[in-house]
Amino acid sequence: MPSSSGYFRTHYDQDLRFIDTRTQRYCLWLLLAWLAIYPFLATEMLLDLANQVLLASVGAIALMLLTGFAGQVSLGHAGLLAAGAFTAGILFKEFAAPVWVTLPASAAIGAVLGLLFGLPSLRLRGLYLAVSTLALHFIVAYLGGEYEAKRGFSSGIVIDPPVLFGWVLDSAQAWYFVLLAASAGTLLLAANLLRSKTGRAWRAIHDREAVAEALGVNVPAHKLLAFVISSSLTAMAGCLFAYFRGFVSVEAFTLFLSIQYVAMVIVGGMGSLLGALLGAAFVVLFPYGIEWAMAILPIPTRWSGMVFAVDYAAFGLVMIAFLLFEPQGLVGIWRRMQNYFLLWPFKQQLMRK
Amino acid sequence: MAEQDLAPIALTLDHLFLEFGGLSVLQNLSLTLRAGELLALIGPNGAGKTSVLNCICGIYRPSRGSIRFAEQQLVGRLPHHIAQLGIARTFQHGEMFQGMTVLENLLVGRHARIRTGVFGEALFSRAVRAQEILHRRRVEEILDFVELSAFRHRPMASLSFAQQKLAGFARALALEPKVLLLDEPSAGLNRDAREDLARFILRIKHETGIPMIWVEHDMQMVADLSDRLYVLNHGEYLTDGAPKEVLSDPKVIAAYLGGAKHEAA
Amino acid sequence: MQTLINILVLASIYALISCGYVLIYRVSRVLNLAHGEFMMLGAYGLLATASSFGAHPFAAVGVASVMALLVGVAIYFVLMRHMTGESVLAAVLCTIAVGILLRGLITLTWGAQQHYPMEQLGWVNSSISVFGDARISAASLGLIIATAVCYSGLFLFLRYTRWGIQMRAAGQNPLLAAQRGIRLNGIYALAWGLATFTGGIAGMLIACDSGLQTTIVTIGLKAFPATLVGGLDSLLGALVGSLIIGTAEVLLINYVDPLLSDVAPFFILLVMLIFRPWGLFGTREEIDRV
Amino acid sequence: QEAYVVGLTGALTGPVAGTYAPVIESMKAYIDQVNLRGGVNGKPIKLLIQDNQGEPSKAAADAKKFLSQDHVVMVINSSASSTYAPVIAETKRAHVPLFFAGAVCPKEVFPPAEELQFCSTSFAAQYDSQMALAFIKETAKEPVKLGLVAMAIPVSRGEIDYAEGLSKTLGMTPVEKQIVPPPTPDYTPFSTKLKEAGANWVYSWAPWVTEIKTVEGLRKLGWSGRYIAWAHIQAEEDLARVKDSDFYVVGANALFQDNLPVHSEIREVAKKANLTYPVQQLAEGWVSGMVLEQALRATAWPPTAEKVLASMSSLKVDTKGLRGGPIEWTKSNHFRTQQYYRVWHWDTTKQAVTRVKDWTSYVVK
Amino acid sequence: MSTPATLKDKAILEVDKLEVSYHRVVTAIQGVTLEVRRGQIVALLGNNGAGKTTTLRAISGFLGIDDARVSEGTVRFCGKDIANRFPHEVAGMGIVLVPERDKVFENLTVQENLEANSPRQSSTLSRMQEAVYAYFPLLARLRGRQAGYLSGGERQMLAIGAALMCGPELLLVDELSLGLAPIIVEELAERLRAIRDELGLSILLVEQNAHVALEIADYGYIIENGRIVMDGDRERLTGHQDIQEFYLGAGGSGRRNYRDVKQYRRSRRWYG
Ligand SMILES: Nc1ncnc2c1ncn2[C@@H]1O[C@H](COP(=O)(O)OP(=O)(O)OP(=O)(O)O)[C@@H](O)[C@H]1O
Ligand SMILES: Nc1ncnc2c1ncn2[C@@H]1O[C@H](COP(=O)(O)OP(=O)(O)OP(=O)(O)O)[C@@H](O)[C@H]1O
Ligand SMILES: [Mg+2]
Ligand SMILES: [Mg+2]
Repeated sequence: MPSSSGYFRTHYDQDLRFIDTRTQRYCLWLLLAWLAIYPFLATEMLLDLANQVLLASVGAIALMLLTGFAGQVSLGHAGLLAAGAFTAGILFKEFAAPVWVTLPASAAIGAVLGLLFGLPSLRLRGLYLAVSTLALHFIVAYLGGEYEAKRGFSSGIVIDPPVLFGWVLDSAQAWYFVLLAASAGTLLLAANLLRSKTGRAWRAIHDREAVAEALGVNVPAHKLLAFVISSSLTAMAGCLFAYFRGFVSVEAFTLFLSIQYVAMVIVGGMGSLLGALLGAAFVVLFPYGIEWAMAILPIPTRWSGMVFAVDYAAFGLVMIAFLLFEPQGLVGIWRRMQNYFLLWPFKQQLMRK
Repeated sequence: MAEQDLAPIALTLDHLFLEFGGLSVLQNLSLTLRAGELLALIGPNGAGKTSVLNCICGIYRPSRGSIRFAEQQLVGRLPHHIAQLGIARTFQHGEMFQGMTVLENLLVGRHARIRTGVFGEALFSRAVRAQEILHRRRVEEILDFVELSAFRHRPMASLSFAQQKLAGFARALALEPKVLLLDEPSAGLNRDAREDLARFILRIKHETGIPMIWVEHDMQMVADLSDRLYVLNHGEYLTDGAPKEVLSDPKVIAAYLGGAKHEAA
Repeated sequence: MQTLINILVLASIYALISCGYVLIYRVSRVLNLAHGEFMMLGAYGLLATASSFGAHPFAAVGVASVMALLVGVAIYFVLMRHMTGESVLAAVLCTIAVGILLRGLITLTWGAQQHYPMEQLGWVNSSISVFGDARISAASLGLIIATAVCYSGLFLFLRYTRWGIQMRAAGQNPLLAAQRGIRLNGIYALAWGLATFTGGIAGMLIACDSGLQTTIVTIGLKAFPATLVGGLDSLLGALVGSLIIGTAEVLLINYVDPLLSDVAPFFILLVMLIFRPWGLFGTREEIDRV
Repeated sequence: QEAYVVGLTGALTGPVAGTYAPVIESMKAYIDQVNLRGGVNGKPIKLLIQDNQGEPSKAAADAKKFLSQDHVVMVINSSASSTYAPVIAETKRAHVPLFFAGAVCPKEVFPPAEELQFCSTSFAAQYDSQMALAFIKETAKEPVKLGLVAMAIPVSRGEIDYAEGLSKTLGMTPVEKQIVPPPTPDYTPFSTKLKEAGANWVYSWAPWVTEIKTVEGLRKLGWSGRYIAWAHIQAEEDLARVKDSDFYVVGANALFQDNLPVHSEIREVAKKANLTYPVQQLAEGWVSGMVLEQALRATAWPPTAEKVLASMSSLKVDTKGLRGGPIEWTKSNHFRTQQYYRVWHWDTTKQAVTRVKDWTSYVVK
Repeated sequence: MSTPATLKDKAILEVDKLEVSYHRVVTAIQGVTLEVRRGQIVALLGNNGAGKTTTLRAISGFLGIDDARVSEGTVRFCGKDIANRFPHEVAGMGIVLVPERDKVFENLTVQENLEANSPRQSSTLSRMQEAVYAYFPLLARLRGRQAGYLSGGERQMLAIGAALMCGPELLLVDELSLGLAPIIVEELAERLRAIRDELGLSILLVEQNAHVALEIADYGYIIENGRIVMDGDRERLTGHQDIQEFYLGAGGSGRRNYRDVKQYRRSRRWYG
C-alpha cells in the first residue's frame, strides 16, 4: 500500500513485501512489543480471553482461506475441530501419546477428512455444498459420541497438559505464547499462499470456475487443496483446543460453533486475513462485552433473572446491526479509518483490496 | 496465399460433431489452422462459433471427431491441460475475475507457466519469490503492450466493458500461447479501440507468428486483417477462402451479411 | 401399516417445514436458517392466543396463523430488504442472527419449560384408528391435512399466476428483475410471509401433538436434507424429498439403529447430490457457458 | 469481601434448559430468602450465576472466570454432563470444591469419593434402576417383557444398558431397547418399535422429554402395557395432565401434593419472587439451596475454599421432608449415605396423583 | 451541449448536469446534459470508458451497486425527478434498460424470460410475445431453451425482446448491436424505427458502431471522458470531420483500412 506520498517503488520485489514503509515497520515492532508484554500486564481473565481469541483466530484464518478466498462455503468447521480434538483425546487415552505425536496426527486426520469432504465440492456449489459439509459435522459428532459412550467417558475425556521439551504447559502465560506462535504461523502461511500462484487460483475459482479452468487452473485439484489445507489447520486448532481446555467432548463442538466461525469470517470481512483476525476477536469477546454492558446498564428487573437470554438476544441484534450497516465487515471499518487518516483532509481514496 | 498453404498445420479439427441432449450444435466440421495464420471464423448468431472454440479448449466435449494440436489429441482432455499445452483464449462476454485487480487477472492467466509448489509457497521461499518477480515482469510487459499499465492495480470491476475486453485479451497473451483463440474481441469497442486492437493483432502476428482463430462480426476488420475466412452456418461448414471471395459469395450474403451494404476491403 | 402412517406423519412434518425453505430460496437464493425459530415462534404465538382466546380455539388458531404471516412480512421489510445485493453468505448469516435474536426473546417471554397448547385450546389430542390396527393422533392427522392443503394451494398459486416465474427471476438477478418492473418488495414480502406462515402452522401442529419447548427449533434443521434432496428451489422436490427422508428415517428406526436416523439423512443427501448436484427437481443454477 | 461468594454455571437457556433452569431459579430464590433473613454467620451469600447453555466450552470459560476473577469458595454445576469435564479440570487446578446440584451425579461422588466433588441431586445412576426394576418385579403378575428407552446421550445410555443387564438377573426379558436421538420431531416410530416388540412393561431413564413423549406415543398407538420412568421435576404436573394410571414414576423428592410445611414455604417464596417456573418444579433446587446454606453455615468467616471443603466433607442436612431422610456427606461418600425412593401414579378413582410405594431406602456403598 | 430551449416542452427525458461518482471518489461522468424527446431515437456515442454505461445506469436507477450514486444534477422523466430512485420505481414509470452485461435470467427459458416482467393482462402479454417472436424469428425456435445456454447474439435479441415486453415509454439500450451478426443488425436498424412508431416509444441507445447509430438515430450526443462534447442531429454529426475520422473511420478518401492504421499511433512497447 503506497501510503505516504512521495514514496515510489522501484522494484517488483517491493510489491511483494508485507512491510514496506518505515512507519509500517515501526508499527509492527510496537505491536510485537505489546504482544510480548501483554501476558505480564493482563489479569488472569484477560489473559484467558486473549488465549481464546488466539485459538479462534487459527480456525478463522483456515476458514477464511476456504470460504473467503476459495469460495467454498463450509458449515462443517466444528466437525473438523472435533476431529482434531478427538484425535488428540483418543491417542492420549489409548496410547498415552505425547503432543508431538497427537498434533501431526490431528493435522493428518484433518487433511484426510478435508480431502473426503472436499470431494462433493467438485460437484456441488454454494449452499448445497454448505449443507453437505454439515454431514461431516454430524458424522464426526456421531463417531465421537460412540467412542465416548463405548469407552465410558460419559462426561468427556480429560487430558493432561502437554509436555514440550520437558516443560509442562499448564500456565496461562505459557499457553499465550504457544497460541500466539500458532496464530502468527498460520497467518504467515496463509498470507504467503495468497500472494502466490495457489492463492490467485483460489480466488479465480471463487469468481468463475469455468474460466479459471480454461486459463489453465486445475480446478478440482485446487479446490481439494483448499479443503485439505484449511481442514488440516482447523484440526490442529482442535487439537490445541483439547490441550488448552484439558478435555474433549462432542458437546463442545456444536453446530453453533460452526456458525460462530462463519460469523467470524463474515463479520470480519470476507476475503481478508485481517478480517479473520478481527472477526475472531469480535465473536469471542462479544458475549463478555454484552455481559459487561449488562452489568453497568440499568435493565428491567423482570429480566434480571434472565440476563442470559438477554445476552443471547443482544448477540443476535448486534449481529444484525452489523450485517445491515457494515456489510464490508470490520475490515471495511478499518480501511475506512485508515483512508480517513491517510488522506485527511482530502476525500477518500478509491478502495482496493 | 500460396506460402500459407505450405506452412505447417498448427491445429486440425476433423469431422467434429457436438450435441447437447439431442440438440445438434456442430455437424461434421473440419478445419485446419496453419502456422502463422489469422483465420476469421464468421457466421450468423447461434451458428456455433463460440462452441468451436469451446471444443478446442476443452470446455465442451465433442460427441464425435478429433482435434489435433502438436501431435496430440485434444478431445477428452481437461481444459486446464489444454491451456497448459499453450492454447489461450478470450471470451465473448469478457469473463474477467471481477474481484481481482487487473494485474492479478493477468497473473492467473499465466498460471500454467508459473512453476512453484505449495510448500514453497507457504514458506515463500527464495525460489518462489524469484518466480513471482520474473512472471510479474512478463505480465507488466504485456500490460504495457495493450496500454493498460495505468490500470494495473485497479479492481477489474471498476473498468468499463471495453477496457475489460482488452484486459481479457492481455490475459490470454499472458499464457504465452502457441495458438490464440479470440471470441469477438472487438465487440463493445468503438472505432478507435478497434484500430488499437487491429494493431495489437497484427503485431502479434508479425512478431511472434502465433496462429489465431478469430470469431468476429465486424466485417470491415475481418476483411482488412484476416488471411482466410471460414463461414459456419447452423453448425455446418458453409464456405471458406480469401476474404474478398467469401464476402461476395451469395450464400454468405444470404445467411449472414444481408443486403449489400457492407463494403468489403 | 403403522409404519406407513409413521412415514406419512414424519414426511408431512418435513414437507410443511421444507416449503418455507423453498419459497425463500426461490426469491432470494438464501437458505433461511432461522426457519426453525419461525416455526417455534408460530407455536408460541398459538400459545399466546390460546391463553387469551382459549374459549374460541379456532379464532386462536386463525389469529396465530395471521400473526405468523405478518411476522414474515415484517422481517422482510425491517431486515432482509437491506440484504438484497449483499453476498448470499452474509444474508444467510443475517437469518442466523434473526434466529438467535428470536430464540433469546422467546426464552425471555416464555421460559424454558414445557407447554401444552392443545390443552389450553381445550382440545383433546385423541388417537384415531385407521386401516385396522394402525393409529394416528388427531394433531398428526391435522398435520397431514395441513400439508396437503398448503401444497396444493401453493402449486395452484404458482401455476396460475406469473408469480412463480417472477420469484425465480428475482432470485437470480434482482437488479435485472427490478429493471423489468418486477416489484421486488412485493414478491419478497409475499415469499417471506408464506414461509413463516407455513412454518408457523407446522410449529403449531407439532406443538399440539407433542408439547412445546424451545428444543422444537432443532426440527427445522432436520428438514434440511429433505429440502436439499428434492432441490432447494422446487416445491415438488420438497415434497418428494421429505417423503424420501421420512421413509429412510422411519425404516432405519424400525429395522436398523435409531441412532443412525440422525446421520443417515445427510448420507442420503450426499449420495443424492453426487448424482444430481442440484437436487432431484431443482434447477441447475450455475451455468458454465462462456 | 463481605460475602460468601459462590459461582454457579448452569444451563439457563439452550436445549437442556428445561431440566436445569428451574433448579437454578429455585436455588437462587432460596438463597435470596436466606440473605433476607440475614445470611449465614452474619454475612450474605453472593451466588454468581453464569449461563453455559449446556456447552462445555462455555462452562469452562465460566469456571475460569469464577476462579480467576471472582475468587469463589465453591463452584456449583447445574448443567448437562458434557460440561463436567472442563469444570472438574478447572476446579481441580484451583483446588476449590465443586457441587453438582440438580445435575447427574458423576461416579466420583460415590464412595470412594474424590476429594473435591459433591452432589445433592435426587437421581443417581444404578440405584434408580435397581429401585425401578424392583418395583416392576414386585408389581407385575405376569412374566415381564421389558422395553427400555434412553436418550442418545452417554449418561442415559449407560444407565439403560445397566438396567438391561440387571433386568435379566431379575428374571425379566428385555425385548427392545430404543435410543432416541435428541432432536426428534416425532416419537411415534420409536414407540411403534416398542409396541411391536411386545413389551408389557417399559422402563425409561432419560431426560423428561424422552420419557414423557415415548409414553404418550405408546398410548396414541393404543399400547396397554405399563410404563415406569424417573420422576424428573416436571413429573407431578405431567402425571396430572396425562391421567394414566399405568404410568408410574419413581423419584426421591416429595411431591407438592403432600403439602408439607416446607411446600407452603416454597409456594410463598415463589409467589413473592414471581418465579417463571411452576412451583412443582422447585423442590430439587430448594434442596440444593438447603445444602449450600448448611455448607456455608458450617464455614466460619472469613471463608476459604479449604474451609468450605472441610465443612462439606462432613455435612448432614435436614431436608424437612423433601427427601426421605437427611443428606449426609462423609469423607468417603459425597453422594449420601442413604438414598430414599417413592413411586407415584395417577389414581383414576381418586382423580389425583397418588403414592403407590412409600419411602424405600437403599444404603449407598 | 446547449439544447435549444424551444424543444424542452416536448422532452420526455431531461438529464441536467449529471455527475456520478463510484465509491464516492471516482467521478465517472461530469455535467452530462442531454434530453430525449417523445418518439425520438437518440444515440449516445463515445470512446471507451467515457461513461455511457454510467449515464444509462444513472437514468435507470441501476446505480446502487458498486457504491455509485448521482452526486449532482437531475434526471427528469416526464417532469418528475427520478435521480437515485429504486430501479423498480423507475421501471414502473416506464423506463426499461437493456444492460450491457447480465441481460437475461440465465435459469429461465426464453419464453419465461419474456414473461418475467411486471404483471399485465395476459391477452396483451401473448400479443406482445408474438410480436417479439416476429421481430426475432430465431427466438421463436429457442422458446424452450434455458437462456443461460444461448449464444451471445441470441442473448442480445432476447434482452431487447424482453425489454420490449415491458411496454416501456423510454427504452434504454446499452450497446445495441453487441454481438449481433451484420444481417440482424441491419434488420434491427431498419425495424427499430417501425417498432418505435408501432409501440410509441422513445429510445436512448448507446452504440459503438457509429454507422448504425447515425443511421437510425434522430439525434446524437458524443460523450468523451465523462463530458458531452458535442450534439446534433444526424446531418450535423455525420458531417463533422472529427466524427468522420474517429467514429466512422473515414480517412483521406473513403474508409480507412484497418491495416493502414497500425502505425499512426506509434508504440514503443515490446511483446515477449
Ligand atoms: N451448453 C449448451 N447447451 C445447450 N445449447 C447450447 C450450449 N452451448 C451452445 N448452445 C447452443 O448452440 C448454438 C450455438 O451457440 P454458439 O454460442 O456457439 O453460437 P455463436 O456462433 O457463438 O453465436 P453468436 O455469434 O451469437 O455468439 C446456440 O443456439 C446455443 O443456444
Ligand atoms: N464499478 C466501478 N468502480 C469504479 N469505477 C468505475 C466502475 N465502473 C466504471 N468505472 C469507471 O467509470 C468510467 C466510465 O465507465 P462506463 O462503464 O460508464 O464507460 P462506457 O462509456 O460504458 O465504456 P464502454 O464503452 O467500455 O462500455 C470508466 O473510466 C470506468 O473505469
Ligand atoms: Mg459466440
Ligand atoms: Mg459501457
